[in-house]
Amino acid sequence: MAIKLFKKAALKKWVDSLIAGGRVFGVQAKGERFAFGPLEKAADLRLDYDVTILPPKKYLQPQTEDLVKFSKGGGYESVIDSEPFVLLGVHPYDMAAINQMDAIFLKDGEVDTHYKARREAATIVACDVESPSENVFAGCMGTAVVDKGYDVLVTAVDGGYVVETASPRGEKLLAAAGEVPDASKKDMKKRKAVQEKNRKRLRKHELKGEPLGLPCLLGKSENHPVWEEKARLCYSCGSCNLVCPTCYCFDVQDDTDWTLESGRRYRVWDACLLADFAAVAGGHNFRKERAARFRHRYYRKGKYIPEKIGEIACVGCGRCITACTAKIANPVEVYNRLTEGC
Amino acid sequence: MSKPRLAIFDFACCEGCQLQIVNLEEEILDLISLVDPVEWREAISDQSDTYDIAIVEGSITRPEDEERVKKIRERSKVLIALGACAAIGGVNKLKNNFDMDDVKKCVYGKDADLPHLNTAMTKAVDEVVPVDFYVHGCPIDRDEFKHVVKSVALGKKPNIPVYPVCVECKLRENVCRYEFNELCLGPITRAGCGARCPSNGSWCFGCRGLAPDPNVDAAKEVMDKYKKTVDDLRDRILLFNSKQEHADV
Amino acid sequence: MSNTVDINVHHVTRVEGHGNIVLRARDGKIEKVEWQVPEAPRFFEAMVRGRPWSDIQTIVSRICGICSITHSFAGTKAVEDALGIEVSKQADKLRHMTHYAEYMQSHILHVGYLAVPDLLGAKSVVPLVATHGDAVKTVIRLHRAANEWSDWLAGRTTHPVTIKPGGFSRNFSDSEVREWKARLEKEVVPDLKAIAGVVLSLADKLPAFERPTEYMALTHPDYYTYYHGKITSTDTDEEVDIHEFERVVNEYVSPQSTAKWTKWHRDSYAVGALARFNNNADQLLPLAAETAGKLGLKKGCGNPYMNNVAQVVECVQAVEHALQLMDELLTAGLKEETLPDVKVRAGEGVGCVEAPRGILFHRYVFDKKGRCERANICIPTNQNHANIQKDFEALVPGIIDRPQDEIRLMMEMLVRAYDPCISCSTHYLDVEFV
Amino acid sequence: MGDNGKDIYLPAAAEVVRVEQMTKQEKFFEFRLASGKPLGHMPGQFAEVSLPGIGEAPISISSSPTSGDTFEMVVRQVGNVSGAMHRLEPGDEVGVRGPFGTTFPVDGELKGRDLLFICGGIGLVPVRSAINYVLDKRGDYGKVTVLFGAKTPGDRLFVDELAALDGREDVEFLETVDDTCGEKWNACVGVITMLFEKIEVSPESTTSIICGPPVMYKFAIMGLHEMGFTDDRIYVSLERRMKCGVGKCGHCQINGLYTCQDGPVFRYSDVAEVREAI
Ligand SMILES: Cc1cc2nc3c(=O)[nH]c(=O)nc-3n(C[C@H](O)[C@H](O)[C@@H](O)COP(=O)(O)OP(=O)(O)OC[C@H]3O[C@@H](n4cnc5c(N)ncnc54)[C@H](O)[C@@H]3O)c2cc1C
Ligand code: SF4
Ligand code: SF4
Ligand code: SF4
Repeated sequence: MAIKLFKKAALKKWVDSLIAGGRVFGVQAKGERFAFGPLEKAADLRLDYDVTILPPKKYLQPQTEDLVKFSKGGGYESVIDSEPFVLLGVHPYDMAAINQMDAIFLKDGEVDTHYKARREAATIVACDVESPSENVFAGCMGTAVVDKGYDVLVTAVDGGYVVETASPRGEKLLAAAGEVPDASKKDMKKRKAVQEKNRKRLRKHELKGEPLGLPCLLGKSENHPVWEEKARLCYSCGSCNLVCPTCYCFDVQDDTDWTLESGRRYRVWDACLLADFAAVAGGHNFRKERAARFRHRYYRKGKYIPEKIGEIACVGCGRCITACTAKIANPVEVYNRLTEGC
Repeated sequence: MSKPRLAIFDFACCEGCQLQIVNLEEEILDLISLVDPVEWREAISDQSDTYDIAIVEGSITRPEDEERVKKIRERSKVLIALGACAAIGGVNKLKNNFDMDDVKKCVYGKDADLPHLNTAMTKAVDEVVPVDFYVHGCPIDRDEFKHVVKSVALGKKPNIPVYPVCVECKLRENVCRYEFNELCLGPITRAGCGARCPSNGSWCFGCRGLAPDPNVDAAKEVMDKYKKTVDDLRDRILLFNSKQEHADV
Repeated sequence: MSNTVDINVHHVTRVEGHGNIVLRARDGKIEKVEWQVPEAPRFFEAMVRGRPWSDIQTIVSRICGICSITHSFAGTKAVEDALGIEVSKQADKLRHMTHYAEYMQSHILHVGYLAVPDLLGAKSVVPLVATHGDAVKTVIRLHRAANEWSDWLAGRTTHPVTIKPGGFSRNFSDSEVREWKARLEKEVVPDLKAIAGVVLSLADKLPAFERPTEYMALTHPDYYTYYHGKITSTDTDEEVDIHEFERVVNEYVSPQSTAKWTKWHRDSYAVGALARFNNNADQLLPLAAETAGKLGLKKGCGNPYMNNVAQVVECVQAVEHALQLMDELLTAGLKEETLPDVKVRAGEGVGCVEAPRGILFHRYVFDKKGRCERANICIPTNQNHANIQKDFEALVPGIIDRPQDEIRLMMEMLVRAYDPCISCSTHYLDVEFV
Repeated sequence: MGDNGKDIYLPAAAEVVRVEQMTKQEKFFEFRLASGKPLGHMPGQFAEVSLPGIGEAPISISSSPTSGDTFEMVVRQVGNVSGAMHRLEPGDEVGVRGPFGTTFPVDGELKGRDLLFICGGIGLVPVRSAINYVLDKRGDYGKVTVLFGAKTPGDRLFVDELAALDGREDVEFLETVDDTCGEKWNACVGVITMLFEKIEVSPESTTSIICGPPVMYKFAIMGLHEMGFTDDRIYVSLERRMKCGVGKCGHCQINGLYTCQDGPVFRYSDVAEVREAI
């Protein structure tokens, strides 16, 4: 696979040609913050962003996504979106999260056809972090740098961007750039240095102990006072879930047109912190207490999903820390409390 | 199956919620294809009428209106409270923070005692009669209204969020208003509006009412973190949620 | 003459909330003719007391569902006046544009869903779907455009969220403005012309009733205003500063009404589209002036039924001016603006704007913490009540010989011509659902 | 499992063959897939039943796979889907996804063992599939004991089948109601655990299967422990909120376990220590 060195202007030209060629979503400024959105011109792309408000998973499992449609006499029909698109500027921790989504939706049990279609329609251009966000701790979670899942990896280095293709799809994407010089040994060294530096500096919070120790730690912490202490201030607003790149729970609803006979069944992001997430008929709620829901989230990240797919389901993006208005959702704080004991 | 008979009534309000029904534009014809509107304003004199669905807009602010809404309840199978005034009393409840005589004097001065200017404590509809379904908001959200009407016609319980506005705010990928040093009621307000205000650069002032079991105690403690006071919080809650359960901060 | 009439319209349909018409005549002698307003009073002036300046817009917007943008502006301008808050030129232009969205929405609702069916002898817009399908579609398209226009700038169709003391809570981009400009030019202007054509074809059906009337409106040296300016009337050359509005409205409580009544130079005065037109017609932009000419609307008109025609003219004016403002904004390029820091202080302020149905005044007094101590709100519909009564008194003797149903219809049409804050009570709703 | 290109959220059409009112709240349904094929389930499994515009709900399959090409369900009217199902008539169509979930190991370790079925109320519905399966292959199992508890006599499901069970020589059948509500009632009155004293089972050779309302499990299991049952000789069938039925939506999680995939049938020893399970 090719490794090239793009000058700023060449990168811009390449991105503009991608935009001319199809659907491109890229990171752009949203006030003082950043968000992935449809990219209209390369000048709007901000590869120097710190973190996006929502993770790029919204293009693989959108906030609301039609699953099937139904009509009178026509029964049910699948709705599959497989229109190709390019996702520009996915940070390593988000890429790691997408890799986990792949494990859940494509490898664990039955394949989710809807996720699969979008995933296969996606060409992912990852990029190494230029500006660490205020709450990132990917360095602690082993996700400051990523080595798989993407089609192209872009790293800003002194003097340009090292651009590496990692799949035939990535090769094809790069072909649109025309003639670009190969990266030199020196450029490669610079890239390595950026990645090494990122492993060290994406640590705005310091996790005590190894991430892989979490399942065991959690195994003995069910009755730890931290759950009650923190959850006392929990709004049950689900913000921590909704901004999380590894959260994927959903609700399913039906909607009809005015005939009441035709319509769609869609899924919408759900959040296990919300009060009725585990409520069933007869009024019973299996996680009625705020603390139970709060605890569930950390167990899911640190124990339940790891037991399923072998990876800690927290990639250290720090979004939940920022999103939590009550300022209680910092996973590092919670896990460190457990490490310290009661 | 014959079409359900629909009647719409208004009480003290700005009628902005009914206007949202007009604002369905062409879809009004669809609405009529689903339900059979038999009464829109109270002008119809036939008091023996019964309705399958009664939609009530506005707060109850006078004793005679209490009687009227009771009659409506008796004559309807399903009663829907339309909009904040009907559902929670809305902005009209601000009045309840004052003495009624003082309220009248303030507006009408020496004429305050004229009988037709009489007023009483504002009540939401469910403080007078039982309500089956609510369309929240000031004004209502057209899509939610459609959903409720269709659900009732389908014989299913509408899916009205019980979670707070923050959920939809996150789905819209807004920057949280607290990051702008604003006091937003999103964390304790019932969602369903698509986080309309934060999405337009403003704080949520709670027009959809408090979410069920809102963590108001947390809100009080959290104010500190944003250099706001419990008084500020109370002020904002009072605006649309005066005299609601959980609103006594 | 021996006609005995007993009309008691309890809660006239197709008008705002609750209004009653009472007419009793024995042998052609009128015993009682009354316009009554028994609307449940809502006491906004009492409710805003103690609220911080930043809540005023949110509260007073709820006075009226159909002119919530106007109330928001009157309230916000009063707050700005009291606390000395500046609004940028850009925001001022955007506010005008926002205001025009409401004008369109309100006037189209009134003209399209109410007046046109009346003039066609149809009970509502529904039968017109079959007979005048294109016109109905045009009305709906205009109404939708107006609502979406308001959604865009105000954050929703009713009860704006973006309007804040000092400007807007969000920024708008060149491309948004460009998009809307194109839509107004391509879709809205042609539709308005089509509606003007429909109204023209029906104009001779309007009753030919004239009564010399004082018309009050806001006026501005530079443009046909709905937003800035001073108070004037057709009875005077004086231009009164808005801070002295109490001097011209002279409110009083009528035993017929829960709403307060008003008078200036005469026993009553009228506000609204026709009032604005009669005061400011010379300032109409070309297309609006042309429309007025075509529709036979001339300055000095004293026929209240012509208010509908003036509304059509004003829609054209609103869109024309919006287009002008959009050009100006695009030429300068839209800038990112943040709301100014407000230095809270004690103060008193007045806000005055033209609502679709007439001039509107808000006055507030704030204490040093910026909390409202006192408020006075004078809404246009109230200012028209006395005039409706006077119109009745002039109209009825001339028609008292006619059949009761016809008298009743003409009285109802007169009330509706004033568009008394009609929101949900138009023909469209009413008859469609009977 | 794996990828067969099939949309896991796409329901297949099934026709309502028979509807019967069972109790005030519960109706019985017999369905046949439009494809004519059997559903292919085993006792204990469930399917997601769909009604367009209303939604989907997980419902246990109550019939034994040995009973032909149709399948049976019993639905309690509690909400949207169940409410709309109660309005169904023969010939109407529903959507079905499944079967999903684990099964009572009737073809596995239950073979050759004595069986003790403990069913509370609507808990009889999934267990009925296993009971009928066992009775159809009666020779493969040892002693069969069925305990059934209902709130009142009027809440009893499958009244005829219960009578048939009662009449069988090769099944010990006992039942109770919490309250007779003034109705004629000759059997026991009291909670289901009262029946434990009246039966003779040997804990070593017996496996117990429990299904009932959430409160029942704790007491039934306590009773079984007193009788000498070990946790690995107890099977429970659990219910949770469920949106997809295929282990994606996250709703049915009981700590790390997914009710839809790891359950609904669990060996009790696998969930005894799981905080949120019972
Ligand atoms: C594996 C399994 C097997 C099952 N087998 C059967 C069976 O054989 N027969 C049977 O009748 N049922 C069975 N159920 C239960 C059935 O699935 C539920 O009762 C339910 O899903 C019915 O759906 P519904 O649409 O009718 O109810 P819904 O409309 O979803 O509501 C059901 C009840 O739950 C309440 N509810 C819904 N949402 C919430 C919320 N957000 N917060 C609080 N309360 C809420 C409602 O108020 C209502 O009372 C089974 C469940 C599982 C998991
Ligand atoms: S974001 Fe914070 S307050 Fe909201 S649910 Fe999560 S932990 Fe609770
Ligand atoms: S802006 Fe308000 S609604 Fe949105 S996340 Fe912040 S607190 Fe919640
Ligand atoms: S954000 Fe809050 S105030 Fe705004 S519409 Fe929604 S509930 Fe109402």
